[in-house]
Amino acid sequence: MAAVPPAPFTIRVQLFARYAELLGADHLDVVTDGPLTVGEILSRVRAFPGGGTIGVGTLVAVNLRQAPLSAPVTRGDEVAILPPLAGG
Amino acid sequence: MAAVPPAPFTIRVQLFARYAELLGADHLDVVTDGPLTVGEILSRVRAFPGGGTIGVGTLVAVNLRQAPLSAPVTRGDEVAILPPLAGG
Amino acid sequence: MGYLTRRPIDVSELIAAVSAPERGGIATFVGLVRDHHGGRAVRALEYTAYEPMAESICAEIVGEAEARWPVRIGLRHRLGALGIGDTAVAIAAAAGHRDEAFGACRYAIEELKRRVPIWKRETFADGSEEWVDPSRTAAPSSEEREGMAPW
Amino acid sequence: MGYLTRRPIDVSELIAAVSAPERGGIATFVGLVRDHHGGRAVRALEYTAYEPMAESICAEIVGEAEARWPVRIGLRHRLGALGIGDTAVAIAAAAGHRDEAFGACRYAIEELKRRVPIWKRETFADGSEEWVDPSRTAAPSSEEREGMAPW
Repeated sequence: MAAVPPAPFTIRVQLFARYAELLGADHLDVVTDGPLTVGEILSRVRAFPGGGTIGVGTLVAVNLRQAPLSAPVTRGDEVAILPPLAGG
Repeated sequence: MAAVPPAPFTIRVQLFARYAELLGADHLDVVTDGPLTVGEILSRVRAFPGGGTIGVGTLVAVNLRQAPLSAPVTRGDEVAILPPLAGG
Repeated sequence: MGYLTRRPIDVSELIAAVSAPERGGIATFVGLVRDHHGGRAVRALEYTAYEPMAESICAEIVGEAEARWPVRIGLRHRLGALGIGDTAVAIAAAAGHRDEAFGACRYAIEELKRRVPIWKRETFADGSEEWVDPSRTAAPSSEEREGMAPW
Repeated sequence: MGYLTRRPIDVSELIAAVSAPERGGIATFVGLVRDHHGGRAVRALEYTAYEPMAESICAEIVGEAEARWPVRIGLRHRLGALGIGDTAVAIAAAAGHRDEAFGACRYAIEELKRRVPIWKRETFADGSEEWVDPSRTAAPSSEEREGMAPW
Protein backbone atom coordinates (compact mmCIF):
# COMPACT_ATOMS: atom_id res chain seq x y z
CA MET A 1 0.00 0.00 0.00
CA ALA A 2 1.22 3.50 -0.91
CA ALA A 3 2.58 5.77 1.87
CA VAL A 4 0.28 8.66 2.80
CA PRO A 5 2.25 11.91 2.30
CA PRO A 6 2.66 13.67 5.72
CA ALA A 7 0.47 16.74 6.19
CA PRO A 8 2.52 19.94 6.65
CA PHE A 9 1.98 21.90 9.86
CA THR A 10 3.33 25.11 11.33
CA ILE A 11 5.43 25.61 14.41
CA ARG A 12 5.02 29.07 15.88
CA VAL A 13 8.30 30.63 17.03
CA GLN A 14 8.03 33.56 19.42
CA LEU A 15 10.53 36.40 19.30
CA PHE A 16 11.32 38.88 22.06
CA ALA A 17 13.11 42.13 22.72
CA ARG A 18 15.99 42.74 20.29
CA TYR A 19 15.13 39.76 18.12
CA ALA A 20 11.52 40.90 17.72
CA GLU A 21 12.85 44.30 16.66
CA LEU A 22 15.43 42.89 14.24
CA LEU A 23 12.94 40.63 12.52
CA GLY A 24 10.09 43.13 12.75
CA ALA A 25 7.69 40.59 14.26
CA ASP A 26 6.88 39.04 17.63
CA HIS A 27 6.53 35.60 16.05
CA LEU A 28 7.28 33.60 12.90
CA ASP A 29 5.56 30.49 11.61
CA VAL A 30 7.90 27.73 10.46
CA VAL A 31 6.19 25.27 8.11
CA THR A 32 7.33 21.66 8.21
CA ASP A 33 5.96 18.23 7.41
CA GLY A 34 7.62 16.55 10.40
CA PRO A 35 9.41 17.20 13.67
CA LEU A 36 12.42 19.52 13.62
CA THR A 37 15.25 19.94 16.07
CA VAL A 38 15.78 23.22 17.90
CA GLY A 39 18.89 23.70 15.79
CA GLU A 40 16.92 23.30 12.55
CA ILE A 41 14.36 25.83 13.72
CA LEU A 42 17.13 28.29 14.56
CA SER A 43 18.55 27.86 11.02
CA ARG A 44 15.14 28.54 9.48
CA VAL A 45 14.67 31.68 11.58
CA ARG A 46 18.14 32.93 10.71
CA ALA A 47 17.16 32.76 7.04
CA PHE A 48 14.41 35.38 7.55
CA PRO A 49 15.38 39.02 6.82
CA GLY A 50 17.11 40.35 9.96
CA GLY A 51 17.55 36.85 11.34
CA GLY A 52 21.27 36.69 10.60
CA THR A 53 22.06 38.58 13.77
CA ILE A 54 20.70 35.83 15.99
CA GLY A 55 23.82 34.45 17.62
CA VAL A 56 24.88 30.81 17.70
CA GLY A 57 24.73 30.70 21.49
CA THR A 58 21.15 31.97 21.58
CA LEU A 59 18.85 30.34 24.10
CA VAL A 60 15.78 28.56 22.81
CA ALA A 61 12.86 27.55 25.00
CA VAL A 62 10.47 24.74 24.17
CA ASN A 63 7.29 24.59 26.25
CA LEU A 64 8.66 27.20 28.70
CA ARG A 65 11.98 25.44 29.36
CA GLN A 66 15.42 25.94 27.87
CA ALA A 67 16.16 23.28 25.29
CA PRO A 68 19.42 22.12 23.66
CA LEU A 69 19.98 22.36 19.89
CA SER A 70 19.30 18.63 19.56
CA ALA A 71 15.86 18.75 21.24
CA PRO A 72 12.97 17.69 18.99
CA VAL A 73 10.12 20.09 18.32
CA THR A 74 6.81 18.92 16.96
CA ARG A 75 3.21 19.96 16.37
CA GLY A 76 1.76 21.95 19.28
CA ASP A 77 5.07 22.77 20.95
CA GLU A 78 5.59 26.36 22.14
CA VAL A 79 8.94 27.62 20.87
CA ALA A 80 10.65 30.90 21.79
CA ILE A 81 14.01 32.38 20.86
CA LEU A 82 15.49 34.35 23.74
CA PRO A 83 18.00 37.20 23.37
CA PRO A 84 20.56 37.57 26.19
CA LEU A 85 18.61 37.82 29.47
CA ALA A 86 18.75 41.08 31.39
CA GLY A 87 16.40 40.69 34.34
CA GLY A 88 17.14 41.78 37.91
CA MET B 1 60.18 65.88 102.65
CA ALA B 2 57.30 63.57 103.66
CA ALA B 3 55.16 61.95 100.93
CA VAL B 4 51.66 63.39 100.66
CA PRO B 5 49.18 60.53 101.21
CA PRO B 6 47.16 60.04 98.01
CA ALA B 7 43.55 61.23 98.17
CA PRO B 8 41.04 58.40 97.75
CA PHE B 9 38.59 58.66 94.87
CA THR B 10 35.71 56.59 93.55
CA ILE B 11 35.40 54.77 90.27
CA ARG B 12 31.80 54.31 89.21
CA VAL B 13 31.10 50.86 87.77
CA GLN B 14 27.91 50.51 85.75
CA LEU B 15 25.93 47.28 85.81
CA PHE B 16 23.40 46.08 83.24
CA ALA B 17 20.71 43.51 82.68
CA ARG B 18 21.29 40.33 84.71
CA TYR B 19 24.18 41.80 86.68
CA ALA B 20 22.15 44.83 87.69
CA GLU B 21 19.45 42.46 88.89
CA LEU B 22 21.83 40.18 90.78
CA LEU B 23 23.52 43.03 92.58
CA GLY B 24 20.31 45.02 93.01
CA ALA B 25 21.85 48.21 91.59
CA ASP B 26 22.62 49.79 88.23
CA HIS B 27 26.02 50.98 89.48
CA LEU B 28 28.54 50.51 92.28
CA ASP B 29 31.20 52.92 93.49
CA VAL B 30 34.62 51.39 94.02
CA VAL B 31 36.79 53.49 96.33
CA THR B 32 40.53 53.49 95.72
CA ASP B 33 43.51 55.72 96.34
CA GLY B 34 45.18 54.94 93.01
CA PRO B 35 44.60 53.40 89.59
CA LEU B 36 43.26 49.84 89.47
CA THR B 37 43.29 47.29 86.69
CA VAL B 38 40.08 46.02 85.13
CA GLY B 39 40.79 42.69 86.84
CA GLU B 40 41.06 44.35 90.23
CA ILE B 41 37.79 46.15 89.71
CA LEU B 42 36.10 42.89 88.77
CA SER B 43 37.38 41.31 91.99
CA ARG B 44 36.00 44.18 94.03
CA VAL B 45 32.61 43.93 92.35
CA ARG B 46 32.50 40.15 92.88
CA ALA B 47 32.92 40.78 96.62
CA PHE B 48 29.58 42.66 96.73
CA PRO B 49 26.51 40.59 97.70
CA GLY B 50 25.30 38.87 94.52
CA GLY B 51 28.57 39.64 92.74
CA GLY B 52 29.85 36.08 92.92
CA THR B 53 27.83 35.10 89.86
CA ILE B 54 29.77 37.45 87.58
CA GLY B 55 31.75 35.06 85.41
CA VAL B 56 35.48 35.14 84.82
CA GLY B 57 35.00 35.71 81.09
CA THR B 58 32.78 38.75 81.63
CA LEU B 59 33.33 41.68 79.30
CA VAL B 60 34.35 44.98 80.82
CA ALA B 61 34.20 48.28 78.98
CA VAL B 62 36.33 51.28 79.84
CA ASN B 63 35.30 54.55 78.23
CA LEU B 64 32.87 52.76 75.87
CA ARG B 65 35.38 50.20 74.57
CA GLN B 66 36.06 46.64 75.64
CA ALA B 67 39.15 46.44 77.81
CA PRO B 68 41.39 43.52 78.84
CA LEU B 69 41.81 42.51 82.51
CA SER B 70 45.19 44.21 82.56
CA ALA B 71 43.92 47.62 81.40
CA PRO B 72 44.41 50.44 83.91
CA VAL B 73 41.42 52.38 85.19
CA THR B 74 41.79 55.71 86.88
CA ARG B 75 39.90 58.74 88.09
CA GLY B 76 37.19 59.84 85.63
CA ASP B 77 37.12 56.65 83.58
CA GLU B 78 33.70 55.23 82.69
CA VAL B 79 33.62 51.54 83.60
CA ALA B 80 30.85 49.06 82.78
CA ILE B 81 30.50 45.33 83.39
CA LEU B 82 28.64 43.65 80.54
CA PRO B 83 26.69 40.40 80.84
CA PRO B 84 26.65 38.16 77.73
CA LEU B 85 25.43 40.28 74.80
CA ALA B 86 22.11 39.40 73.20
CA GLY B 87 21.39 42.04 70.58
CA GLY B 88 20.05 41.36 67.11
CA MET C 1 0.21 34.52 42.56
CA GLY C 2 2.31 36.39 40.02
CA TYR C 3 6.04 36.96 40.40
CA LEU C 4 5.84 39.61 37.67
CA THR C 5 4.06 42.86 38.36
CA ARG C 6 3.40 46.14 36.59
CA ARG C 7 2.84 47.98 39.85
CA PRO C 8 5.42 49.38 42.31
CA ILE C 9 7.04 46.74 44.51
CA ASP C 10 6.56 47.15 48.27
CA VAL C 11 9.48 45.50 50.10
CA SER C 12 7.87 45.72 53.54
CA GLU C 13 4.83 43.91 52.19
CA LEU C 14 7.04 41.20 50.67
CA ILE C 15 8.86 40.74 53.99
CA ALA C 16 5.57 40.54 55.87
CA ALA C 17 4.27 37.93 53.42
CA VAL C 18 7.13 35.49 54.03
CA SER C 19 7.98 36.03 57.68
CA ALA C 20 6.41 34.13 60.56
CA PRO C 21 7.10 33.66 64.28
CA GLU C 22 9.34 30.67 63.51
CA ARG C 23 10.98 32.47 60.56
CA GLY C 24 12.29 35.59 62.24
CA GLY C 25 15.42 36.18 60.15
CA ILE C 26 14.77 37.77 56.77
CA ALA C 27 17.43 38.51 54.16
CA THR C 28 16.33 40.61 51.21
CA PHE C 29 17.81 41.90 48.01
CA VAL C 30 16.40 44.95 46.26
CA GLY C 31 17.53 46.11 42.83
CA LEU C 32 16.79 49.68 41.81
CA VAL C 33 16.95 51.27 38.37
CA ARG C 34 20.38 52.87 38.04
CA ASP C 35 21.02 56.19 36.35
CA HIS C 36 24.12 54.98 34.50
CA HIS C 37 24.97 51.94 32.44
CA GLY C 38 28.17 51.23 30.57
CA GLY C 39 29.32 54.78 31.28
CA ARG C 40 26.22 56.39 29.73
CA ALA C 41 23.50 58.33 31.55
CA VAL C 42 20.21 56.45 31.57
CA ARG C 43 16.96 58.42 31.54
CA ALA C 44 14.38 55.64 31.67
CA LEU C 45 13.93 51.97 30.96
CA GLU C 46 11.40 49.34 30.19
CA TYR C 47 11.32 45.69 31.21
CA THR C 48 9.58 43.09 29.07
CA ALA C 49 9.34 39.35 29.62
CA TYR C 50 8.33 36.11 28.01
CA GLU C 51 5.72 36.09 30.71
CA PRO C 52 4.50 32.48 31.00
CA MET C 53 8.06 31.19 30.98
CA ALA C 54 9.28 33.89 33.37
CA GLU C 55 6.51 33.02 35.85
CA SER C 56 7.31 29.34 35.49
CA ILE C 57 11.07 29.77 36.00
CA CYS C 58 10.52 32.08 38.99
CA ALA C 59 8.32 29.40 40.57
CA GLU C 60 11.02 26.84 39.83
CA ILE C 61 13.74 28.94 41.47
CA VAL C 62 11.59 29.62 44.54
CA GLY C 63 10.87 25.89 44.78
CA GLU C 64 14.56 25.03 44.51
CA ALA C 65 15.54 27.49 47.24
CA GLU C 66 12.76 26.29 49.55
CA ALA C 67 13.83 22.68 48.99
CA ARG C 68 17.49 23.38 49.68
CA TRP C 69 17.05 25.64 52.72
CA PRO C 70 14.30 25.76 55.37
CA VAL C 71 13.08 29.12 54.08
CA ARG C 72 10.10 30.84 52.62
CA ILE C 73 10.88 32.98 49.55
CA GLY C 74 9.06 36.03 48.21
CA LEU C 75 10.02 37.33 44.77
CA ARG C 76 8.77 40.19 42.59
CA HIS C 77 10.06 41.55 39.31
CA ARG C 78 8.61 44.67 37.81
CA LEU C 79 7.64 44.96 34.12
CA GLY C 80 6.84 48.00 32.00
CA ALA C 81 8.24 51.53 32.08
CA LEU C 82 10.34 52.40 35.13
CA GLY C 83 12.07 55.57 36.26
CA ILE C 84 15.46 56.03 37.89
CA GLY C 85 15.39 54.74 41.48
CA ASP C 86 12.31 52.56 41.01
CA THR C 87 12.48 49.05 42.45
CA ALA C 88 13.01 46.61 39.58
CA VAL C 89 13.34 43.43 41.61
CA ALA C 90 12.94 42.36 45.23
CA ILE C 91 13.58 39.02 46.89
CA ALA C 92 12.94 38.19 50.55
CA ALA C 93 14.05 34.95 52.21
CA ALA C 94 12.72 34.25 55.70
CA ALA C 95 14.26 31.55 57.85
CA GLY C 96 14.87 30.55 61.42
CA HIS C 97 18.57 31.35 61.06
CA ARG C 98 20.34 34.08 59.13
CA ASP C 99 22.77 31.71 57.36
CA GLU C 100 19.85 30.06 55.65
CA ALA C 101 18.14 33.36 54.88
CA PHE C 102 21.26 34.88 53.28
CA GLY C 103 22.09 31.68 51.37
CA ALA C 104 18.64 31.31 49.91
CA CYS C 105 18.28 35.01 49.05
CA ARG C 106 21.60 35.02 47.25
CA TYR C 107 20.72 31.85 45.37
CA ALA C 108 17.40 33.26 44.19
CA ILE C 109 18.80 36.53 42.81
CA GLU C 110 21.69 34.77 41.03
CA GLU C 111 19.38 32.23 39.42
CA LEU C 112 16.84 34.90 38.50
CA LYS C 113 19.47 36.85 36.61
CA ARG C 114 20.77 33.71 34.94
CA ARG C 115 17.53 32.00 33.96
CA VAL C 116 14.43 34.19 33.92
CA PRO C 117 13.53 35.51 30.44
CA ILE C 118 13.28 39.24 31.10
CA TRP C 119 14.74 42.01 28.94
CA LYS C 120 15.54 45.62 29.58
CA ARG C 121 15.45 48.47 27.08
CA GLU C 122 17.30 51.56 28.19
CA THR C 123 16.69 55.10 27.02
CA PHE C 124 19.82 57.19 27.35
CA ALA C 125 20.07 60.88 28.10
CA ASP C 126 20.71 61.61 24.40
CA GLY C 127 17.42 59.90 23.47
CA SER C 128 18.99 56.78 21.96
CA GLU C 129 17.63 53.40 23.04
CA GLU C 130 19.25 50.01 23.45
CA TRP C 131 18.40 46.50 24.61
CA VAL C 132 20.74 45.64 27.45
CA ASP C 133 23.05 42.70 26.82
CA PRO C 134 24.82 41.85 30.10
CA SER C 135 27.13 39.47 28.26
CA ARG C 136 28.59 42.43 26.38
CA THR C 137 28.60 45.07 29.10
CA ALA C 138 29.40 43.14 32.27
CA ALA C 139 33.13 42.91 31.59
CA PRO C 140 34.55 45.78 29.58
CA SER C 141 37.30 44.72 27.18
CA SER C 142 40.90 45.67 27.78
CA GLU C 143 40.60 48.34 25.11
CA GLU C 144 37.59 49.86 26.83
CA ARG C 145 39.40 49.76 30.16
CA GLU C 146 42.35 51.62 28.70
CA GLY C 147 40.08 54.45 27.68
CA MET C 148 38.77 54.85 31.21
CA ALA C 149 40.00 57.51 33.59
CA PRO C 150 42.19 55.98 36.30
CA TRP C 151 40.24 57.43 39.25
CA MET D 1 21.60 60.12 64.21
CA GLY D 2 20.77 57.27 66.56
CA TYR D 3 21.21 53.62 65.70
CA LEU D 4 19.03 52.73 68.68
CA THR D 5 15.36 53.56 68.60
CA ARG D 6 12.30 53.04 70.77
CA ARG D 7 9.94 53.36 67.83
CA PRO D 8 8.97 50.76 65.19
CA ILE D 9 11.62 50.24 62.52
CA ASP D 10 10.58 50.95 58.93
CA VAL D 11 12.69 48.87 56.55
CA SER D 12 11.54 50.69 53.41
CA GLU D 13 12.61 53.97 54.97
CA LEU D 14 16.01 52.50 55.88
CA ILE D 15 16.49 51.26 52.30
CA ALA D 16 15.51 54.65 50.89
CA ALA D 17 17.96 56.38 53.22
CA VAL D 18 21.00 54.44 51.96
CA SER D 19 20.21 53.85 48.29
CA ALA D 20 21.17 56.20 45.48
CA PRO D 21 21.30 56.08 41.69
CA GLU D 22 24.86 54.74 41.84
CA ARG D 23 24.03 52.33 44.69
CA GLY D 24 21.19 50.37 43.16
CA GLY D 25 21.78 46.99 44.83
CA ILE D 26 20.58 46.80 48.42
CA ALA D 27 20.97 43.77 50.69
CA THR D 28 19.08 43.89 53.96
CA PHE D 29 18.71 41.78 57.05
CA VAL D 30 15.68 42.04 59.29
CA GLY D 31 15.37 40.26 62.63
CA LEU D 32 11.91 39.82 64.12
CA VAL D 33 10.93 38.83 67.65
CA ARG D 34 10.41 35.07 67.65
CA ASP D 35 7.65 33.31 69.60
CA HIS D 36 9.94 30.53 70.87
CA HIS D 37 13.36 30.39 72.44
CA GLY D 38 15.20 27.35 73.74
CA GLY D 39 12.05 25.30 73.24
CA ARG D 40 9.85 27.61 75.37
CA ALA D 41 7.00 29.81 74.18
CA VAL D 42 7.86 33.51 74.43
CA ARG D 43 5.08 36.01 75.11
CA ALA D 44 6.99 39.30 75.07
CA LEU D 45 10.46 40.72 75.45
CA GLU D 46 12.35 43.82 76.29
CA TYR D 47 15.66 45.09 74.93
CA THR D 48 17.96 47.26 77.00
CA ALA D 49 21.38 48.64 76.10
CA TYR D 50 24.40 50.38 77.49
CA GLU D 51 23.30 53.17 75.21
CA PRO D 52 26.36 55.41 74.73
CA MET D 53 28.58 52.39 74.10
CA ALA D 54 26.02 50.69 71.85
CA GLU D 55 25.74 53.85 69.72
CA SER D 56 29.51 54.14 69.57
CA ILE D 57 30.05 50.49 68.58
CA CYS D 58 27.30 50.65 65.95
CA ALA D 59 29.01 53.68 64.43
CA GLU D 60 32.30 51.80 64.50
CA ILE D 61 30.82 48.76 62.72
CA VAL D 62 29.14 50.92 60.08
CA GLY D 63 32.45 52.72 59.55
CA GLU D 64 34.34 49.44 59.20
CA ALA D 65 31.88 48.08 56.63
CA GLU D 66 31.92 51.33 54.64
CA ALA D 67 35.72 51.30 54.65
CA ARG D 68 36.00 47.69 53.54
CA TRP D 69 33.31 47.77 50.82
CA PRO D 70 32.05 50.63 48.60
CA VAL D 71 28.70 50.65 50.39
CA ARG D 72 26.44 52.82 52.44
CA ILE D 73 25.06 51.13 55.57
CA GLY D 74 21.83 51.83 57.46
CA LEU D 75 21.35 50.18 60.85
CA ARG D 76 18.59 50.31 63.47
CA HIS D 77 18.13 48.35 66.68
CA ARG D 78 14.97 48.65 68.70
CA LEU D 79 14.93 49.09 72.48
CA GLY D 80 12.11 48.74 75.00
CA ALA D 81 9.15 46.37 75.10
CA LEU D 82 8.46 44.44 71.88
CA GLY D 83 5.78 42.00 70.86
CA ILE D 84 6.08 38.81 68.82
CA GLY D 85 6.77 39.63 65.17
CA ASP D 86 8.04 43.15 65.83
CA THR D 87 11.22 44.17 64.02
CA ALA D 88 14.08 44.07 66.52
CA VAL D 89 16.92 44.90 64.15
CA ALA D 90 17.31 45.98 60.52
CA ILE D 91 20.43 46.52 58.44
CA ALA D 92 20.54 47.76 54.85
CA ALA D 93 23.69 47.82 52.71
CA ALA D 94 23.50 49.66 49.40
CA ALA D 95 26.19 49.20 46.78
CA GLY D 96 26.81 49.29 43.07
CA HIS D 97 27.14 45.51 43.00
CA ARG D 98 25.29 42.83 44.94
CA ASP D 99 28.46 41.02 46.08
CA GLU D 100 29.47 44.11 48.01
CA ALA D 101 25.96 44.69 49.35
CA PHE D 102 25.61 41.12 50.64
CA GLY D 103 29.13 41.03 52.08
CA ALA D 104 28.75 44.29 53.97
CA CYS D 105 25.24 43.46 55.25
CA ARG D 106 26.41 40.11 56.57
CA TYR D 107 29.45 41.68 58.21
CA ALA D 108 27.36 44.30 59.98
CA ILE D 109 24.83 41.88 61.48
CA GLU D 110 27.54 39.46 62.65
CA GLU D 111 29.55 42.23 64.29
CA LEU D 112 26.44 43.78 65.83
CA LYS D 113 25.57 40.50 67.53
CA ARG D 114 29.15 40.02 68.66
CA ARG D 115 30.04 43.49 69.90
CA VAL D 116 27.09 45.78 70.61
CA PRO D 117 26.07 45.88 74.31
CA ILE D 118 22.37 45.09 74.07
CA TRP D 119 20.45 42.67 76.29
CA LYS D 120 17.14 40.91 75.93
CA ARG D 121 14.76 39.90 78.70
CA GLU D 122 12.19 37.35 77.65
CA THR D 123 8.81 36.76 79.27
CA PHE D 124 7.66 33.20 78.69
CA ALA D 125 4.10 31.96 78.32
CA ASP D 126 4.12 30.75 81.94
CA GLY D 127 4.95 34.27 83.14
CA SER D 128 8.56 33.54 84.08
CA GLU D 129 11.24 35.93 82.87
CA GLU D 130 14.86 35.44 81.88
CA TRP D 131 17.79 37.39 80.52
CA VAL D 132 18.87 35.74 77.29
CA ASP D 133 22.40 34.34 77.27
CA PRO D 134 23.25 33.26 73.72
CA SER D 135 26.43 31.59 74.95
CA ARG D 136 24.27 29.11 76.89
CA THR D 137 21.42 28.62 74.42
CA ALA D 138 23.07 28.83 71.02
CA ALA D 139 24.61 25.35 71.11
CA PRO D 140 22.69 22.82 73.17
CA SER D 141 24.94 20.40 75.02
CA SER D 142 25.17 16.75 73.99
CA GLU D 143 22.93 15.83 76.89
CA GLU D 144 20.28 18.30 75.78
CA ARG D 145 20.52 17.02 72.22
CA GLU D 146 19.92 13.47 73.37
CA GLY D 147 16.68 14.55 74.99
CA MET D 148 15.41 16.03 71.71
CA ALA D 149 13.01 14.25 69.41
CA PRO D 150 14.83 13.08 66.26
CA TRP D 151 12.44 14.82 63.82
